Amino acid sequence: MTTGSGGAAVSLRDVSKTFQTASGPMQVVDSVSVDIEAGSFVSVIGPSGCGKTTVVRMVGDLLAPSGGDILIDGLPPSAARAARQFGFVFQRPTLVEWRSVLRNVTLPLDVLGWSRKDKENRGRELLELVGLEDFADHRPDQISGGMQQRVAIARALSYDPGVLIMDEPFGALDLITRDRMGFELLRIHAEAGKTILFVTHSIDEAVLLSDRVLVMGPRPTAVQKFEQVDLPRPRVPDHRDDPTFIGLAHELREMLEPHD
Amino acid sequence: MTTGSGGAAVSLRDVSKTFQTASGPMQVVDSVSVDIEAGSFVSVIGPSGCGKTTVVRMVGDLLAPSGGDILIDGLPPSAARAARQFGFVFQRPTLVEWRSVLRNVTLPLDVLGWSRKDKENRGRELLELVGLEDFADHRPDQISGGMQQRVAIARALSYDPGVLIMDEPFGALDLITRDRMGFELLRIHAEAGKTILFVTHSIDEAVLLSDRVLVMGPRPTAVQKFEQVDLPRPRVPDHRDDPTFIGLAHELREMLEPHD
Amino acid sequence: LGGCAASSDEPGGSEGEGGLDLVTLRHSWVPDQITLPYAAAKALGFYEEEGIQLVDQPGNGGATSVQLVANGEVMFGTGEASHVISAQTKGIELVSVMQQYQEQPNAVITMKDSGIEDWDDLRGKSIGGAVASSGHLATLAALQLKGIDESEIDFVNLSPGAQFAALSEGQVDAAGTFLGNLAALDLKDEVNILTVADAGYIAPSTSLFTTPELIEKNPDLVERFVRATVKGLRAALEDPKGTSEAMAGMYANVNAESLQATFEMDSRFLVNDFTDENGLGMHNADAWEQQVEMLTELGELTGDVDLSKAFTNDFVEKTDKADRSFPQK
Amino acid sequence: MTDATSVDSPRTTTVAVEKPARNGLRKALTSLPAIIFYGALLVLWELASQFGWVRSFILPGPSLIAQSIALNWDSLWSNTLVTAREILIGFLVGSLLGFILALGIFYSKPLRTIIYPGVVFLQTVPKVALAPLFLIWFGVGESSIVAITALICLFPILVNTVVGFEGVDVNLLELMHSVSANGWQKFRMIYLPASLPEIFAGLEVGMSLAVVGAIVGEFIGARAGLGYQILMANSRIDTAEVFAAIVFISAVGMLFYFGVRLLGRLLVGTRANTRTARESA
Amino acid sequence: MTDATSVDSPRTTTVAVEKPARNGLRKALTSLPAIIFYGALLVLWELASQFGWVRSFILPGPSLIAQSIALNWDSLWSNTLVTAREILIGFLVGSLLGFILALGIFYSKPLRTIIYPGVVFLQTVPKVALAPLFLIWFGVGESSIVAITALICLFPILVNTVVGFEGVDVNLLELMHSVSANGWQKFRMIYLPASLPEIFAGLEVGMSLAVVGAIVGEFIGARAGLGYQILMANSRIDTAEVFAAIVFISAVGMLFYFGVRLLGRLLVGTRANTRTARESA
Ligand SMILES: Nc1ncnc2c1ncn2[C@@H]1O[C@H](COP(=O)(O)OP(=O)(O)OP(=O)(O)O)[C@@H](O)[C@H]1O
Ligand SMILES: Nc1ncnc2c1ncn2[C@@H]1O[C@H](COP(=O)(O)OP(=O)(O)OP(=O)(O)O)[C@@H](O)[C@H]1O
Ligand SMILES: Cc1ncc(C[n+]2csc(CCO)c2C)c(N)n1
Ligand SMILES: [Mg+2]
Ligand SMILES: [Mg+2]
Repeated sequence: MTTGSGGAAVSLRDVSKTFQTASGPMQVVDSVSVDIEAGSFVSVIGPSGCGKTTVVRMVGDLLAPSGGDILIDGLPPSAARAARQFGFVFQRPTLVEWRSVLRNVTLPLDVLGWSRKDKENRGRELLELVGLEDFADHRPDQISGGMQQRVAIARALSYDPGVLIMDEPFGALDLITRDRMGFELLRIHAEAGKTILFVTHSIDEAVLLSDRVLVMGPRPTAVQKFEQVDLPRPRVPDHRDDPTFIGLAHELREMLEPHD
Repeated sequence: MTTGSGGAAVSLRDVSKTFQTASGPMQVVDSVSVDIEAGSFVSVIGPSGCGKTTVVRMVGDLLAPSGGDILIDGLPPSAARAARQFGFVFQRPTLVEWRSVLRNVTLPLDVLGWSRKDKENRGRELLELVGLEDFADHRPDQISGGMQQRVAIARALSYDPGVLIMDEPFGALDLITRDRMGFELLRIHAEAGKTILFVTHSIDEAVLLSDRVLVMGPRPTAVQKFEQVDLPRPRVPDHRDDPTFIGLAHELREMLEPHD
Repeated sequence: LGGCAASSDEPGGSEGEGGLDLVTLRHSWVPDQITLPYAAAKALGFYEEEGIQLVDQPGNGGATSVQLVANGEVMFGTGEASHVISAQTKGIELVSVMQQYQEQPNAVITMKDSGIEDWDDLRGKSIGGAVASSGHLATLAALQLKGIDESEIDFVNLSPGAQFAALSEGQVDAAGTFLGNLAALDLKDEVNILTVADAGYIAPSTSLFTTPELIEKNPDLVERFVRATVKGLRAALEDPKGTSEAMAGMYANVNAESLQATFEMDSRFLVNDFTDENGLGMHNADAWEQQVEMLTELGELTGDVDLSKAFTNDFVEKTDKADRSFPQK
Repeated sequence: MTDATSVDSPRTTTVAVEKPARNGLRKALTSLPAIIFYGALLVLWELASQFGWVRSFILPGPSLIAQSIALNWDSLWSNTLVTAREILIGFLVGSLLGFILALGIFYSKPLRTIIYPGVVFLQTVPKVALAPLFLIWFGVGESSIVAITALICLFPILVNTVVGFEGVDVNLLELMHSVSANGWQKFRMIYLPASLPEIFAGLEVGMSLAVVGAIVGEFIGARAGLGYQILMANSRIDTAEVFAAIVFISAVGMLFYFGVRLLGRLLVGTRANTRTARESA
Repeated sequence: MTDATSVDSPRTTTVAVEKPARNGLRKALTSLPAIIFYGALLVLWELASQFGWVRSFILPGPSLIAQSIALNWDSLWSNTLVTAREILIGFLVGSLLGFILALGIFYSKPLRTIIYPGVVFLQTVPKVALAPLFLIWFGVGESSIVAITALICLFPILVNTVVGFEGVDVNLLELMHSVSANGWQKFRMIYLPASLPEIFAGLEVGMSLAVVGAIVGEFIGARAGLGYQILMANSRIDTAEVFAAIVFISAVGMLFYFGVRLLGRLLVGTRANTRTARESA
């Protein structure tokens, strides 16, 4: 495991969020405090609609917290975003329909003003990474939903940010691709020492990939547990048969399905 | 297991599909022949982008096959659709943004001309089924992605069709909800004797829920295997520990990941 | 088509209220000094005396009046004599039955400080005016009479509202306008006025016209209508103030004072040596001939003109001499 | 703490929290620049008039116009009623026609090739040149004016309705298809509500054109109305009255325009929120 | 076998397979009804004229108009060039201005409250009444006409651009926000391309209005042009020439209108496909 500086890459302190709805204020995030070590891979799990997305959106500067502080590498989200310290993968692919697959991947590089040649190279490299090299010139509407999400992931990786915030990025993928992408992500994580904040609804996936699993409670959500995954790196599919894996996965399942 | 008439509720005979793309014709579906017994629960699995969606869209009369015949309860898809013999759940929620959650669920009933009272009752009943009774008056944009997909499922159930075609309906759900919804679906399947054609990318889910699993090959896709699941009904989560389950899941995993 | 239905109405056959004959009339413009004689006749009961009920409508130019009268939409129309002449060369038979304006009430005006004081000074200058109006033709005619060629002037089509603004702001050197339009202008004292009449161009302007069919079918009605109108014209000349006030009560947005002012300004074109001799409303054959000559010279006419069919004095002549005599002041 | 509005400055992504503070003071502050701007313009204009920079028969100052309004109040008011009715009827007829033609264009390709050229033709033809035809076909008076008004405001509604319909999310249509909704149900439940933003954009433009249409119609031949009054005042070179009438026309135009806008906001409003809703929700 | 086009009759969901067959014969068959319709109309019109159902000084038949066109070819042609140039320049100026104002409205609330009333006012004010001001500000001649043209066609482009911008998918904006794109990049990469359908709807309407604007402008003050020619012909009661000029105006109008349309189709075309793309793909 290639760890970063060791300090907290992402730190939340008493973060809360209340939405003003037609039927009055609705608190979605209670008071979340958590430190995510630089270079670590942290998964976020929790019941549907509990507020996982809300939390990572606040980290990603897409939503202002109602209270509390967020720091990414010591910077508030907006500054961190401006410094391009993180990449965000949305729950939906969110592709630009009038751009080809390749040019969707290189959209952030357009923003960064890369040269045509560099963009092309980087784009093709990333498409290969996500197994879409043959679809570079397709339009988003011509590829399947799973392929679209892979494009979105390639896009988030394009400018090589130190922190990756991913909101259920593999939700639309089939299991095999999902596994492949998961280990691909681990490789990127290890090689480039990235910090990854990864929302998922798969307990197996969370355990298999992460250094720590952040378990969120029901709405208004708070940190229920911040479990350490004591599996060695590099991870392999066979870790699924490891007693540590089975034990932790079972524990987490119990935690989320208390009545079962 | 409550089986229907015993004949084929859905039957595909040499069904193929070729898309005309900018870079020439692309065959996506090779020659698919399969009979789905009335009242049975059939899962469709296969690699990402292989053509699963394309197949079920042809069954659902959303796409015309390039060749071959499809029959649903003896009727071609268009006639079956007109007779409202099937309900379709899309890969994306596809909610009507200007309608409340409740009125999204009852949209098909509007089409069928149900009375206001009946719609209201049926709608609330279904929202309860999918655990969204408290969100009846919310707008689609006020609920999470997972909740949106649950609304879409409730909607497909609204007019109680004999056949349910579901294209990765649980893709956006968290695991717990997903499990709950899966067993809910089984209950509906058993009680109402529905035929269910269910695309998923979870092998576990496919095995746990289905009578048979249709394994599709890579693009251009064809039927690779049509496995029988020899687990008793009613299914329970503990079936995951059944050797039959483990064996079949393993077999399927091998089939989809041949190099592993 | 509406046109067929409307023209199938037998001209002169309609009955108005109380057994009066209905007469429909399209004016050449919105209610103004041209309308005053009709309003006066109405107000003073001249039409009623003749057994006529007049239903009139405002217009948007003599050309439309010509088209609507010729198509049988209305029985009478007012417009320029030149319209009647032009129409004839297009195969549209119309007959002027009363001459309202004996002379073209047009002028070219210049700013006093421009130093343009005579027609000759206009050479090489620009004139703004409604080029599609009779006034433009009158200006051209006057220039011609003064020996100035059309090509020596830069004509700019300017709508009436725009002319004075363009003139006062120096966008054009001169403006060609209806003299009456000057009446209310506070620029009056700052301008030189060159009337086309003073340049020697005496040509008929606004006429009352109808179709030969109506004349043939119901000459009596035409006679009565003309008589009442001529009497109205005389009444307006006699009492501009009273009739203007009466007219202001009949139409929306008519201002009695300015109406009176413009009418009085235009009076010199309604009453001249010819009317002193022949009476109001009479057609001046010489003037019509001069107009045809000039229009031909200017290339405005594409065919031959038979003036004997273009106007008739038959009806005006049936009006008592006393009713149509109004001496120049 | 980050400011959520930075996501997209003109349309805040999560305005919800700030809403209560907004409605009162903020709104007033928002329109302050406009008030200052137009106020300054008015003052400048008055000065220009007072110092004779612009001659009053070309552009009378606000005070002269105000005087003229006071003087001509009755006729301005009665003419306003006439013109307002023409605008309203013409607009209603024109929008309805434009909408119906749009349906024809959208639902039938052959009709599309028939309607488009015809409408483009009618749109570009100068109505004043067609005056005799209008007068013959529609008669003298309000019906001709209404016809011209309708004709002139029909086109933007037509075009925008077609664009709106063509932009409807195909997923929703597939949904409706899969529940075997008939054409009317698709229209009523999807096409129409989904196209409201575009349709209302068309109605807004159409309404502004209807005002022009009614005035042009009155130029062709009318006994009353603000266009008529402009002609009358013009013939007297009473520029102050011309501008008084213009003030009234503009007031009517703005009233109707912002009425249409308001109606649109009321009907589409909830959607506007949706559009600015967060991604995952 | 089901017909995929049944999903949504006017816009086939999966036309891909049928495409090759479509372009040739089908397209011709599509415009056949229009050709028949307008052909029949022309014949009827000619008959109406020949049999005197409509008098030729009200509405001359096609053959008379054709004759007049032949006779006046030179002046019609040179006036067409004048008017076409006015339309084009006015349209370009107006669209640009409308677009820029739309940006002002979109990006600044205070500006919105300033711009909207001003533009609505200018849109509804009868240009004829403002002619003197135009002449003073823009001079006698083409620049005034261009100004009127620009003013008249600016509004639909403004409104539609705002509606297009406001309708941009908020997800895409969040994406751009998350990669810290600046305003210009968001504009260039998202807002502008995403709003093209609405903007082009505005441009289509604007172009049709630009034609009207140029003619109205020429009515107010001009030395040449088709509007000028209409006035002149009208004063001579040469209805055939009036209609000859109308034919030329309409030809110019249609040419420009369908030019804008074509450009729009070229730029938005790929998107139109996307919009009709299948749900899950
Ligand atoms: N803009 C908003 N206005 C009002 N309520 C909102 C808004 N955004 C989210 N919510 C509410 O906040 C709650 C949490 O939503 P969120 O999307 O964070 O859940 P989640 O844990 O990501 O769910 P899922 O697993 O289904 O993606 C939901 O109940 C949702 O209805
Ligand atoms: N309209 C279309 N035009 C061209 N190609 C298409 C079209 N629709 C689908 N395809 C192609 O067909 C293939 C199969 O797509 P499909 O959506 O059926 O796959 P899938 O098995 O459902 O994938 P996933 O598991 O990711 O949902 C893809 O390669 C896609 O690019
Ligand atoms: C633009 C314009 N056209 C017509 C008139 C009405 N008008 C008043 S005097 C006169 C001449 C009489 O023969 C005419 C036609 C006008 N005032 N301005
Ligand atoms: Mg979420
Ligand atoms: Mg799929």
